[in-house]
Amino acid sequence: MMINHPLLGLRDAAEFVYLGDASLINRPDRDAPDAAAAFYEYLHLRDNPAGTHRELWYHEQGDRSWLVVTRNTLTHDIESVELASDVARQQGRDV
Amino acid sequence: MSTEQSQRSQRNRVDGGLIDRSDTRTFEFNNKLLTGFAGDTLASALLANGQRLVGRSFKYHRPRGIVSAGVEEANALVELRSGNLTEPNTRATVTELFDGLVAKSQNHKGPLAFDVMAVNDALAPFLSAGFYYKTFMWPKAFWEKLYEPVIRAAAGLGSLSGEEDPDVYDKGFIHCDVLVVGGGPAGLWSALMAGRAGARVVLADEDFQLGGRLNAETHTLNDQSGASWAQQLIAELESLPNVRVMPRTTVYGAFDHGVYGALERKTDHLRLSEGKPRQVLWRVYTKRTVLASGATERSIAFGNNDRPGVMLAGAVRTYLNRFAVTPGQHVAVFTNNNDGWQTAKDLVNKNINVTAVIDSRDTDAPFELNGVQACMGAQVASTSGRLGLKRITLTSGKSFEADCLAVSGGWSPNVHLTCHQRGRPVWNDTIAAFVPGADLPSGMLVAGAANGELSLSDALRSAQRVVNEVLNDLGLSAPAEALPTTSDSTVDITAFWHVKESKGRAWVDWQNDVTTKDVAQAHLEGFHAVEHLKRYTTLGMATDQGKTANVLGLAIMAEYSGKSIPETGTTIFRPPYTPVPIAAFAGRSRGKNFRPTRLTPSHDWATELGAQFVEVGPWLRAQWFPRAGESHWRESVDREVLQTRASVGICDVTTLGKIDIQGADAGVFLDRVYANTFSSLAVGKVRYGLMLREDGIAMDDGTTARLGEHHYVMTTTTANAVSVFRHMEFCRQCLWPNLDVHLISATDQWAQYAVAGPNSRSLLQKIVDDIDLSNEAFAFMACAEITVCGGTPARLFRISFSGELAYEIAVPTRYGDSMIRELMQAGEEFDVVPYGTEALGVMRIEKGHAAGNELIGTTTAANIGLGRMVSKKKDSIGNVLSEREGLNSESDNRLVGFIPVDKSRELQAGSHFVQTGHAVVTENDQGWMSSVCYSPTLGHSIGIGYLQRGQDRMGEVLDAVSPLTDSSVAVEVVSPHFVDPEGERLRG
Amino acid sequence: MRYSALKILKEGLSGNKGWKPAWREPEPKTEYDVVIVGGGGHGLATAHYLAKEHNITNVAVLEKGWVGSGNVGRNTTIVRSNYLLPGNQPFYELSMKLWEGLEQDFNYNAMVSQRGVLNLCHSDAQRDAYIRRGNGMRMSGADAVLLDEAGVKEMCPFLNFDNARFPIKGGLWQPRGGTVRHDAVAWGYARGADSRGVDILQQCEVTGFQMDNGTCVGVYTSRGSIKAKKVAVCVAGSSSRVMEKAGLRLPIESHVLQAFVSEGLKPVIPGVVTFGAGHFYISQSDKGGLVFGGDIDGYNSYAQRGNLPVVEDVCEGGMAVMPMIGRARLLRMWGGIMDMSMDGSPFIDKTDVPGLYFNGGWCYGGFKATPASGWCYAHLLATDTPHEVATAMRLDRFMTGRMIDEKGMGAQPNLH
Amino acid sequence: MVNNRLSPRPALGGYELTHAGIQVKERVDTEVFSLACRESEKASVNDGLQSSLGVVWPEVGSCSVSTDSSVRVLGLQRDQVFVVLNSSQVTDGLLNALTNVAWCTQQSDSWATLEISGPNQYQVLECTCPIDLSPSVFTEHHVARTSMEHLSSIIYRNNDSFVLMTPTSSARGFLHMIEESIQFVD
Repeated sequence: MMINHPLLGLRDAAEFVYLGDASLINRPDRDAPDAAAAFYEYLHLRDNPAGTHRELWYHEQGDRSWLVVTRNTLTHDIESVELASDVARQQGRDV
Repeated sequence: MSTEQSQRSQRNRVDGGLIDRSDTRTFEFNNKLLTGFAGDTLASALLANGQRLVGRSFKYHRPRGIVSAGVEEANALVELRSGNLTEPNTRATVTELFDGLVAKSQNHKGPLAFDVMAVNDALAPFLSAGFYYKTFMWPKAFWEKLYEPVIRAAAGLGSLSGEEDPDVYDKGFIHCDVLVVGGGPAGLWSALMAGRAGARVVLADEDFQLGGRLNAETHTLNDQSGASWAQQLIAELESLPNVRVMPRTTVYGAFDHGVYGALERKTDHLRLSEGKPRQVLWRVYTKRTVLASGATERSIAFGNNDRPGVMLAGAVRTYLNRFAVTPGQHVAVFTNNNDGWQTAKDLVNKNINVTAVIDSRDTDAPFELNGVQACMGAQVASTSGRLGLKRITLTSGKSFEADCLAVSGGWSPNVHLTCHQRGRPVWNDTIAAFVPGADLPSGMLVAGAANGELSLSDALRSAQRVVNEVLNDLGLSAPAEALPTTSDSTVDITAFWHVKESKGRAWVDWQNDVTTKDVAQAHLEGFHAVEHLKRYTTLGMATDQGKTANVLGLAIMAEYSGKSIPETGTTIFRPPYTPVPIAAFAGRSRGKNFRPTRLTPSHDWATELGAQFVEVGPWLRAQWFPRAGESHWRESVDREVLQTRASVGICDVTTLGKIDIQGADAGVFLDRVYANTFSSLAVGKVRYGLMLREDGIAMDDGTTARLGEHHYVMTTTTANAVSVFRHMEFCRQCLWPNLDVHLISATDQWAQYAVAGPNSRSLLQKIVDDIDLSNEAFAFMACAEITVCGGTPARLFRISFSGELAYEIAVPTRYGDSMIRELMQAGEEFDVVPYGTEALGVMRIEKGHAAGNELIGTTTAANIGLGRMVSKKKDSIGNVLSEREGLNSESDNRLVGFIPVDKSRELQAGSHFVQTGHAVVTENDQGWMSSVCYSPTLGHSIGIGYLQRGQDRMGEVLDAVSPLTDSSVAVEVVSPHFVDPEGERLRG
Repeated sequence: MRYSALKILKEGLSGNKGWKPAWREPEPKTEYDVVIVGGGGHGLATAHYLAKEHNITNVAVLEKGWVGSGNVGRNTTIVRSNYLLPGNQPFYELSMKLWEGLEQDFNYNAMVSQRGVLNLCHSDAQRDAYIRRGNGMRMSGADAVLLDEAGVKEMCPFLNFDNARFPIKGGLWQPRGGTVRHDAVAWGYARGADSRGVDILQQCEVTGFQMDNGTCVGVYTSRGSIKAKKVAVCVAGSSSRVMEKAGLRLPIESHVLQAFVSEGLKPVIPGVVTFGAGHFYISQSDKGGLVFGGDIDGYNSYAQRGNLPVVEDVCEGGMAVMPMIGRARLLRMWGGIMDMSMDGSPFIDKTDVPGLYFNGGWCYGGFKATPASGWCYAHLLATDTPHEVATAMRLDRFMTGRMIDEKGMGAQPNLH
Repeated sequence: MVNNRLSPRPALGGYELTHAGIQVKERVDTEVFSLACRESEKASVNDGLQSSLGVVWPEVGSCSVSTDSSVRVLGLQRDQVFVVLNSSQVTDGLLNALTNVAWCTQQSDSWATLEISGPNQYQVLECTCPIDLSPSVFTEHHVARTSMEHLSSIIYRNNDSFVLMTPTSSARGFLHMIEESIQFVD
């Protein structure tokens, strides 16, 4: 597979390490009343679609950036690649 | 042997061809010395010498000969070369002849012509499809003792030598705009046009001679012969700097996003590789791919169609026209299309006797051939000849003499690569074959026969169309060049698969011995799905992966089930297109080079001392330092421990991961990744940190020092250095992207040595420049950036893993070698001892520190007695889920110490604990011993391990049982801190 | 039709024309006591044991493709019971015992070949861990033998002892482990179930669950709707997709695992050998092919195919530990979709939806579990209580914190 | 206090080789510092770099080279770069300047540096380096961090040669890999 790194262009996926569902960015609030359930779901009940999947890849043998890759799990076609830090900021992870 | 002699012995050699008669090559087949020429394959040379019988089939050990002239060969598999260079199952049809080649036939007991295993053939009625599933079940014990060993012994074709492959292999990476797969007419044309347009082109062909069917046919292009036209194009391609022409290179697989696998055979055509890579496995990154992989001819199933001498008609032309060999002197043709006629014509033109053309089509002959009998609407019912074809008999009863029968069942486009990403081919009735479907791998276009455009002019037209589209995609303009005018012919096929009135078995898959009857039986037993057919009969599962057999088999299945071929479907094409040696996929990553080796800065010094080294993850570390007179490793280790505890020892601890953390929010960040607090740590101090995974389980531990207000240095365990760094980058970029914190690995930057023991301070005081190391000035858990040895920058940490007064001193790596030598010299007066990982391990067990054997990814903070360290005052990774009920049970395991009740007994790591006298069964399992050692300090074996409610069971006696090692030792539960439990030494 | 040597003789003499279909191809009934979704090894085994052990025969097995078209037909055929944790080991040992009596059980020769499974170790710590594991195996009634380097050398002299990056220090050997002809397992269970009246419905895809007041009362399929007292899902690889139709989210990711086979070779490898310092395991089939594999590709996928980095990684491991296979050629690579669970262990459990049961999460270890999985799932379906060896395989274990994490990798499916 | 000063030793002992149209040489005179800053601070960091070293903060994958070519900044991460310069240029003043500009870390000892040149250099590198190094694609202004035969590496061009940086602890293995590649050249 090739990942079209937003800063570096096409790079072999062998340079990357996979983590999984990009919703792992959305770490719950520890102080919320339902924190126990929220953390359980956050960590364990991840998206696993047969189709478009947003997922985290880490460019370990490259620029060390975490990326959000939108990829089809049936065809492996990649629709878009974003820097995870940008996505995280957009999603309001500001502290 | 003179050229003349070798000519004479090659009785089937004819005129012409692309061989070099001035370059005679001598080779050995089954210990018989034969000759051929440069440009031959092993198969063409064998045929030239009249050797028709070349092997035995898999199941019935039927005599078999050469059927094809390419990679689709099902029968002519040999063991090539000898000794540790033996290559089993090598297709003679694609083995380039070299001087000194040695080959043997396979899969027979006794001589090839008198294989005793051929008895299987007589038993064939009882060995039909799936027979083994229905028997060998009684009596039960016989399966393992008798039946299975017999089946296994008969399995397989060729043999491995059992020795290490002595050749070297390499890998490589190629980037291009256009990858052209196949160097036949369509491939050559596409590559040339793309090359002229300025694209970066790679043209790969599996053959050593590019040109594909142009070399095998008698077509002309612009009044040139096909072969010379091809030569002309190749010459131009080779002259273009932006084109890479790669003969002997098989593109074996199409992977995601324009990644292709290609195998280049560098030295397979030579007698020896002489230290150069035998093969190179290329990973090709391309924007567009032109698949011009051609087509493969199929056979027709009829009685005894497997006899040596029965061949594919196109292959007969290849041997005749390219290799100047006629496979027989009296050739008959059996065809369902015009292509078979072309074979007859080419043979006649070479003055070979063609006894008959049998055409299953009930039409007029496409053309007349002088002296050749045409049998239209006729079918071959059977053949005869014990080890080679002598006669054929038609269903009409008519019979003909023939030592070769050229069979043409039509051509199947080589769609394999179009299907490697689960694309499905579609059926084309006109050519009675599957052609590429619409769901091609992205970036791939198909040209020529591979696309079902079987005639030469169609192939070139499609190449032109495809390459124009490719160039347009790439933003390049296509050169204006008219296609050559070609002589041409159409295939004009009427589908015909098998002769129903066959006499004798009609073979579908030659190599796996699948007959039309097996297909019928599979249908009878309900194995209708095409995958069921394949799996039940083993159709298409041999080394050729059914290249000639699959379509035949499923067409016959379709007939039985009354369905159309497209309704019946196909099995899945999987990479590789042709088999690839396992060693080629490994490349250089084998032996000591399997994975990188990391060496510590003191490695050379330790080597000089004769240290024993041990693999610790990627690192090599000194395990112990034997001294003269020590005959057992324990002697060395005991000495290292005792001397360290008595005076001072030095150990290279560079391998611990070191992460430099800077930023205005560094402290906040650490508070979030560690379970305990670091923002409150004073500058110049070190703290032990416990890191949890988000699921609340211990991930890693180590010490982190605060060197400045915004500057920390974290140490991780050796094993987890990489994964902890990755995790922290995740936290930094994905969870808290706005924190001002920056990470960089400093593991390789610093050579770090532990200096431990009561004299460590005195020793270090000699090394450091102007710094007071007294307890008051530099207390336990202090750290500082200092200089040593007159100005070399260094970092000093007062931390202890051994439980002794101890320090770790770090200098830039370039000084590491010098540093260890200086430390040893400075320590001479204290009788300093270097110690290795074994002594390190003994001292940490004596001290009760959890390490790799204890932190195994299921360990909670509570398990190791650090439950209170998980601060509840702040959020941190793992904080919430560490509170789950299952991680906090009263009966949980706790890390405790164990001593044998009988001190002379040795403990065994991996023992389980059961209450004294209780049965050694899962239900009574109360925990396990994680680490043990002989404690030279205490003079007996000690261990630490996990025991249910261990903290409440001090003094209890249990059995530490290890049925695996036949040991059971009564142990007493004790504190894991065997030495200096109050920690007076390390604070002293 | 009962199979025997005599039957083969008789058919052979009469041209093999009297064979009957291995199983019926019935039309779906409108209602069953139990509908099993998924005609793979586990589903068919469940049906077989429901009928044979619990006398529940009004059962249908619904298969979207052809029987055995899932992972039972695309694995590397290894069977073993060498697990570490008490939540797993007794279950796999039950499976091992069922393998040992399988042929007689369903009158089909699945070629259970107990030539042993050898796990190599390359460090003292790894040996300690193997001793812990081996002791746990012995305590559960399984067999396990610890070998030192010499013992390994005697068994497999062809391994790399001279020039290894990670030298072989010994191994944990389970003599009763081995391989089984995978397709035959599916076919044998299908015959066993079919002969007891179970309807096997191929080309029958479940498109939804029939719900009545929060209770599952049947399924909608491509061959019409079917009522059922109990619906038992058993579709490892597609678990998330199918259970989503019932509105359930699972602690599972779907990953591709590749496997490889070489050209047929005369016997060279005695049993199953696994490399302990890389991702590589190998055995040799009855037909002579070297069957080998390694790690999963590591990214979510439903594509049943993988990519080159893992192919190379596996072969590198192979050449590192067993350099004699270098000149053997890799013939075919393929991929199957694994239900990778969050702790690497499976589920056999009721769901929160009454009437709906779940079996899945087998990661890449589902084949060896086939008999016990069917046995325990049948037990659960028949009695509504978990079988005693499967009590830990609960769906809620991540909520309660009672994971069964053999590898200690935590909630990271691609590392299990 | 002992009087012996510590003597530095290059990771590869100052290796040099000429064979089969290839020259390989260990660079022993360079120093490497990492600089890191947040996105919002880049402008001021840029100013600092301009004034102290005559270079700018490069984009990821690019280099910034001072006009006299003595200083090169490698854009390795969006928020982190390596400053590569000659040992003789390193003074307290320069270190202060770097430390004042951004979060700075000494990295010189983390890396062994090899310079490889000669007409067959592409043949040597294409066997192990997955990056497209053709002159039209990978220019003097590019830098890439990747993995070669499982070994981490940083690669950039210096005139007609390539500079390869690899972690010190595995540098001998890296060198062995290069030597093997040279041996394999036809």
